Amino acid sequence: MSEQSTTSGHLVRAVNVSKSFGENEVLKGVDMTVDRREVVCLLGPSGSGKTTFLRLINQMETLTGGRIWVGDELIGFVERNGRLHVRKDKDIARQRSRIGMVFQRFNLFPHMTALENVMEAPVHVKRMQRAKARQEALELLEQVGLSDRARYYPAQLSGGQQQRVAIARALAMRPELMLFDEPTSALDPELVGEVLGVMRSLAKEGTTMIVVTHEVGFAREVADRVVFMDGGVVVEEGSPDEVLLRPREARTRTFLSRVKQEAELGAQHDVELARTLEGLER
Amino acid sequence: MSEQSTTSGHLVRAVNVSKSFGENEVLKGVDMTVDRREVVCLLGPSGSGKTTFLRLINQMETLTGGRIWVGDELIGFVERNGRLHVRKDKDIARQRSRIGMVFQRFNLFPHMTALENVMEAPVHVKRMQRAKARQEALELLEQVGLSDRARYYPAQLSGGQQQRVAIARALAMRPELMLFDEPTSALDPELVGEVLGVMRSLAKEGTTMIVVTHEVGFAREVADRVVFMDGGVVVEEGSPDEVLLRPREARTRTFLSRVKQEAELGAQHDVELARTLEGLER
Amino acid sequence: MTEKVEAEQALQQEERPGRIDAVPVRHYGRWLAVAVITVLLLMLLNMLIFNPVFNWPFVLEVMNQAPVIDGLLKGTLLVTLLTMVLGVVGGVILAVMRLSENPVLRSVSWAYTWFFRSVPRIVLLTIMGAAMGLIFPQGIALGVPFDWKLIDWLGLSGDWRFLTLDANTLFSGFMGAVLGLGASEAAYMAEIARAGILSVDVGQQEAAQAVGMSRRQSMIRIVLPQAMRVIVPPTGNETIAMMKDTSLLIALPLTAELFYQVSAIGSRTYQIVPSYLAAVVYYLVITSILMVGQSYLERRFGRGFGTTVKSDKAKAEIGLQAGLAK
Amino acid sequence: MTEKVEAEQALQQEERPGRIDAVPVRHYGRWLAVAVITVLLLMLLNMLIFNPVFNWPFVLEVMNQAPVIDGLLKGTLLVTLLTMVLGVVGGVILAVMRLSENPVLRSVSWAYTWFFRSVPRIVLLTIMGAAMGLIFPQGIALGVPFDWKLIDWLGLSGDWRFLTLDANTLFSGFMGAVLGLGASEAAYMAEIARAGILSVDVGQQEAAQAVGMSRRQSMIRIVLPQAMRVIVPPTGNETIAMMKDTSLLIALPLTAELFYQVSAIGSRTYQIVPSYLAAVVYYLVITSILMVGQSYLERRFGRGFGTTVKSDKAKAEIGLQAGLAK
Amino acid sequence: LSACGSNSLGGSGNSAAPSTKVSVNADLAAKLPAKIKSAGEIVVGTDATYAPNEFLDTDGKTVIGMDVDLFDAVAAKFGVKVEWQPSKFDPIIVGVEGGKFDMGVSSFTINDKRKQQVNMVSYFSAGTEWATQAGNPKKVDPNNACGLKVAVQSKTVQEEEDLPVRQAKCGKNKINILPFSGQDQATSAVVSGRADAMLADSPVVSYAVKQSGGKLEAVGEIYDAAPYGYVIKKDQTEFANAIVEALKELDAEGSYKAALSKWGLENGAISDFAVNP
Ligand SMILES: Nc1ncnc2c1ncn2[C@@H]1O[C@H](COP(=O)(O)OP(=O)(O)OP(=O)(O)O)[C@@H](O)[C@H]1O
Ligand SMILES: Nc1ncnc2c1ncn2[C@@H]1O[C@H](COP(=O)(O)OP(=O)(O)OP(=O)(O)O)[C@@H](O)[C@H]1O
Ligand SMILES: [Mg+2]
Ligand SMILES: [Mg+2]
Repeated sequence: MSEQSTTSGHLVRAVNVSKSFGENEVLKGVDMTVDRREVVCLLGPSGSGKTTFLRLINQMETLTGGRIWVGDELIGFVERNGRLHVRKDKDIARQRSRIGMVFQRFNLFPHMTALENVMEAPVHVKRMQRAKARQEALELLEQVGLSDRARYYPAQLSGGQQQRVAIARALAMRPELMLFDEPTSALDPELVGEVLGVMRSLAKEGTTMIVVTHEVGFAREVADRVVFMDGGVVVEEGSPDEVLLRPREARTRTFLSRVKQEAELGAQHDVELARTLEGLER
Repeated sequence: MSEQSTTSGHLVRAVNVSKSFGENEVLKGVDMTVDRREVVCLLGPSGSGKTTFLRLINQMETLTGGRIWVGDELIGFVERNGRLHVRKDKDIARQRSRIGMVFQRFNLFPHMTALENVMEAPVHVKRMQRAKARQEALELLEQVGLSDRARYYPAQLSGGQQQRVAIARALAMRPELMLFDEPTSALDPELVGEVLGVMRSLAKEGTTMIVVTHEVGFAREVADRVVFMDGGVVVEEGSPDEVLLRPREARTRTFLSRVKQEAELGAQHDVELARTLEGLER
Repeated sequence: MTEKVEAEQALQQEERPGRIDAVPVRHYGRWLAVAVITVLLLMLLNMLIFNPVFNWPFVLEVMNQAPVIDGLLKGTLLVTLLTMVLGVVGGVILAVMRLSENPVLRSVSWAYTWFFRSVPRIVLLTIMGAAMGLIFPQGIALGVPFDWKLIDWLGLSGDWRFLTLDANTLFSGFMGAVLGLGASEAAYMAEIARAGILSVDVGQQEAAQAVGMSRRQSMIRIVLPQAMRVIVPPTGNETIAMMKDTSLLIALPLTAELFYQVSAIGSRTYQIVPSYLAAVVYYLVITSILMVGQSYLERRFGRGFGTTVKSDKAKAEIGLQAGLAK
Repeated sequence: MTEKVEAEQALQQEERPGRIDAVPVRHYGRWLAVAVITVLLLMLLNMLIFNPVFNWPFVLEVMNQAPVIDGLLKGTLLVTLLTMVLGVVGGVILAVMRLSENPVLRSVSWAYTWFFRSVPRIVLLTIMGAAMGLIFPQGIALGVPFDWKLIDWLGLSGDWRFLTLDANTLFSGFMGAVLGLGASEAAYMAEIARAGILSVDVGQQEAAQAVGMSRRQSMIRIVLPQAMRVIVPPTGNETIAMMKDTSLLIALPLTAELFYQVSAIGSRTYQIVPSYLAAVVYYLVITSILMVGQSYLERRFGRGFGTTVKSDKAKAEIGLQAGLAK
Repeated sequence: LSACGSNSLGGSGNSAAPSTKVSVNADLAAKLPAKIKSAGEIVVGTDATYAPNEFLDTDGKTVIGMDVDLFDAVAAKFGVKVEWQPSKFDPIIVGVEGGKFDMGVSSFTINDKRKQQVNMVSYFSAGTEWATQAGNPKKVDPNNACGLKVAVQSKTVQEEEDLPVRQAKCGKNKINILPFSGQDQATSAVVSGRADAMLADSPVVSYAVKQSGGKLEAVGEIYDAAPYGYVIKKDQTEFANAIVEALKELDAEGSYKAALSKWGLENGAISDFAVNP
């Protein structure tokens, strides 16, 4: 149990992670590892603790039990003389800056342009030169396909564009690890594709990512590993095809067939409408 | 052009109706008749003036040109000595009480329960006895399938339930004519059905209705006549099958194929999701 | 087998880290602040109790004097009540005028509000007390306007006024207090009432008219009850502010008023600190009661608007983390 | 053929009703109201111009007196500026204390706010002017707290104070004015600053910290700029209110102040109506300027929040229909 | 800061140097309380809204008036300057006790209650005088004021002692007393007819009558002539006695009378200066 315990080569190693809010135990001993350049998709019903797990990694919440290492550092605590000490705020900020996080509700800074959003952390956290930060920010905006929107305020951008700026903002700190918490669930269906596209190319470039998502298609195509959580524990994990198509656990199967059913139901209304007009003469 | 000009048997007769907002001419001479017990569906692209036309019938806006009769009365004006005089507020209120209107955003009174919403107008406009009004209101709530929600406030009801209360509220004044302005377009897909169901049974009972809607399926099934508007004029009208499947005008065809295309696109995402999980073992 | 499994489990349990019991970060700066504040509080307490100038028994005696209690009830509480009634009624009328399509009504309402919101209340009350009789030496008359001109033109004599109010009676004492503060309050309430009416969704008005309600009916039964949600909380604040502003009546002057009465005792007994303290204690008590009343009213008027009262706690916690960095 | 079509069209055109040119409903009540108001306005104007008591030349003369202008600049405007600076700084500190997780800081902030919001400013200023020297007869000393007790215990003599401020100097005149009104304003600003900080979405704070900002940084660069949108408009109102409340300094008294100076002229010349009028005119002018400034600030701070300034016109029109029924 | 604006609105008897040069008396100077001695000035609390005794000059800062001229001369005898600090009227006596002011000079009429609180040195005799609108339209008789509306400055002897005695005799038909915070407001109330009459110290009334430009007139005699007194701390009796000496010397030199006549108040001159008479 030394601090230097990820010599194993894992980028993220979570051991017996538990978290309670008052009486409510939300995570009940989660173990998980993520290798460098690996893409892990987290799946699970609402309330299963997926968001909480990501927030623990990024220290938006404090651990109740267990340990999380990112790289070679224990997250949130330092061990001195055999006791854990809470890290100082400065140290926590430094650890966070090594991890990029993208939220469901993009949380762009509304009083800054897209460019300023992306430059903010490099300039004020890394103390990078403005000119250099601007250069890099423009490159990142180019990468997410928004070089022509640099001077727009968030309110002037569509949801999909905002989410892509948020991704660029997280990438600007050159994080070792990217966390995505349902990055497309607040988007209109026609905007989902553009955000998933950006994430797909990030994955191709070898970015280490943990992605909470309900986009089963994306998970099947991009993920190296799929982890299914329920009730605060990891129920099963494995390759996408294993977990999504041949789940071993009953809970996984129930969840996936409900997802499937909902999609089918949603499709039905539109299909019917289209069918009504099927006879429409061209 | 006498006031008594709907001896023709039409319940609604609109002749050369035009409406401008300042410079912007929104309706450019619309003619339309609706017989008693007839259901007319109004279709058309956004901005074509459908809402404005309904609002003119119910005097939420004032006519710029033309005439509208409902029953045997000229709407909004009285003719005296060969000149039109604007009706007094009291008179306008009386005319409105003969017409029921259901809005896109239900506009229930949030400080009253469902029951109070329905009782409000009979008690305070018709001066009906409270006991009798309550009796009738409960019957109407029963009719829209909400007798168990009488004591709920709007905020405690789902969108579909709110819209059904709004229909009951409009019916409570025993109107000769019901106007619906996209009554389902603010609803989640799974709630659309319950509202359309209520409207379907109203139509069966012989209520005269003008319905603005994009629910092509509903129009095809329920409407006696479909009217397609664009750019402030009636482009074409006829039986549902005529207009929806064999449109004569190019504008109608363009509009309908766009509706169809959008539905197909919407269906696609869900279908894909379902297909991803197609191999899911049961 | 079972033994082996158990052993393995035990081993694993040992290896698996359990509950976290970490040494927290010491916030020395924060505790220093607490220490300083505690000492200051102790000093304040020490002063309040042991400084003979405060003379608490005398404070209680002052609070118990008949004219002081009378001043509190009449000059402070009753005046507050009456001015707020006047203010709310006047404010709603002004708001309706302000929203009228008639430009004359609109500008008059604007000018009234502008004037009364621009002039300090103490100046207003001083002028009312001292100058109204000078401005209206013949009193304020109800009758035919410009009658003297008309009578002159017509070659008649006499006047056409059926009721003359003495400006000095009208604008002094209790009447003057209520009129002056009420007129001023109406200007403030007008803005509040206007905001309240405008806050109600247009669709509500339309829905009410669609079922056949008249404009007046829909205003009274649909719009105003909903506007109340927006109007009541600031009206509560206005009431508290007005209660405090009754102390300005010393400029009118209204003698049957709390602050005037304690000042009188102070100047008579030369015990000014405990005398003023008596007023301070009363103001603290009444404001506290009014604040409780207001929070009750706020809750009452949220009826039917769902769970608008979101937990501020999560927000507050973030704010606190942010605020007290280091 | 063509002829026939044209004829038919002509016929149809005649039968088809065209533009509506209807006789509007007469709103007799509304016009009566306008008439009454117009007459009242004429009477007011008549009085303002022809009533000799107003003596406008004298008003202008009073407005042009050096001590009056001096009082306006120093006692009214400068005091307003300084108290608002003190109030905003104090208010933000109090707000941060109030949102702290430390119960001592939280309750001190609450108690401070409660006290200063409960006591009328005129009472506060009167007490400051009259009683502070009595409460702190030895002045206010900076040094080791409870030094006299400690020295006594230790058997020493002398004192451990390195700076003693005379309470009479500290709490009277210009200094007293700024301290008193500033301390009071801080209590009001605290609520405003708190509401502003709480109004910023929690996600903003989290997003800032997620990219590695410290709590202080995210407060200063992310939360406060957004809180400004909520803080600035009421701060503008507070400034206007404070400008008017400088007239209360007559209770301290601060002689270099507008209202005190016009009163002095009134008491010297017995021309009190025009003297007070001079102050009223100044207050009207300054408030109007401040109001314009405020609306500019409000617009300035909407930056980056999209088109939040929705057209109130449609709403106002409905309101007006509703309000002026009949 | 105040370069603009004029100082044209006069009162009466604008500031002129003290009429006679006053010489310092070293014996008296020795009796100054230590605090004054070291400061070289006497801090005097005064309510500068009481023309002609004490009011602000046209510069809006300088306190002028009969009290000012006379006491400046007294201070000159001690070889110190006077720092005139405008205050509200009520807290002056308490302010002297509490050390906020060294002395109070603000037309304080000597009475028993005040004498219990502080030392008072008599220096002028003022009576109470009534005034009403010119021509006395309401037929005001000070001796029968029952039922009248009477304006008075609050916390003055007139409000606290004179009127209550009259009130007691009135029974049901009470005097309607209007206590204003300033004498100017009380005077205006009479000019405007808000009050039927006012009563105040005789110097004030005669100044008001003069300033009102014929709108006011005095009614009845000056009565209850009572001395004004300087307010000095109870434990500074030695200093009080020294002030009596100084007044006597000023009287002998003629500068006492000169100070009064400058304001037309020589009628109020006294010669029996004393501590707590
Ligand atoms: N700050 C908090 N205080 C108390 N309970 C919390 C808090 N945050 C989360 N929870 C609870 O923890 C549980 C897990 O929440 P979490 O947000 O991690 O679920 P999730 O898997 O992300 O669900 P979803 O798919 O709905 O986002 C829920 O029951 C939730 O109510
Ligand atoms: N009060 C108004 N003032 C000015 N223009 C208006 C007003 N109401 C509607 N319009 C304009 O009139 C045109 C027609 O609007 P209307 O709402 O009738 O269209 P619609 O057919 O109902 O469209 P949708 O399907 O989007 O509801 C639009 O261009 C709209 O901008
Ligand atoms: Mg979640
Ligand atoms: Mg529409």
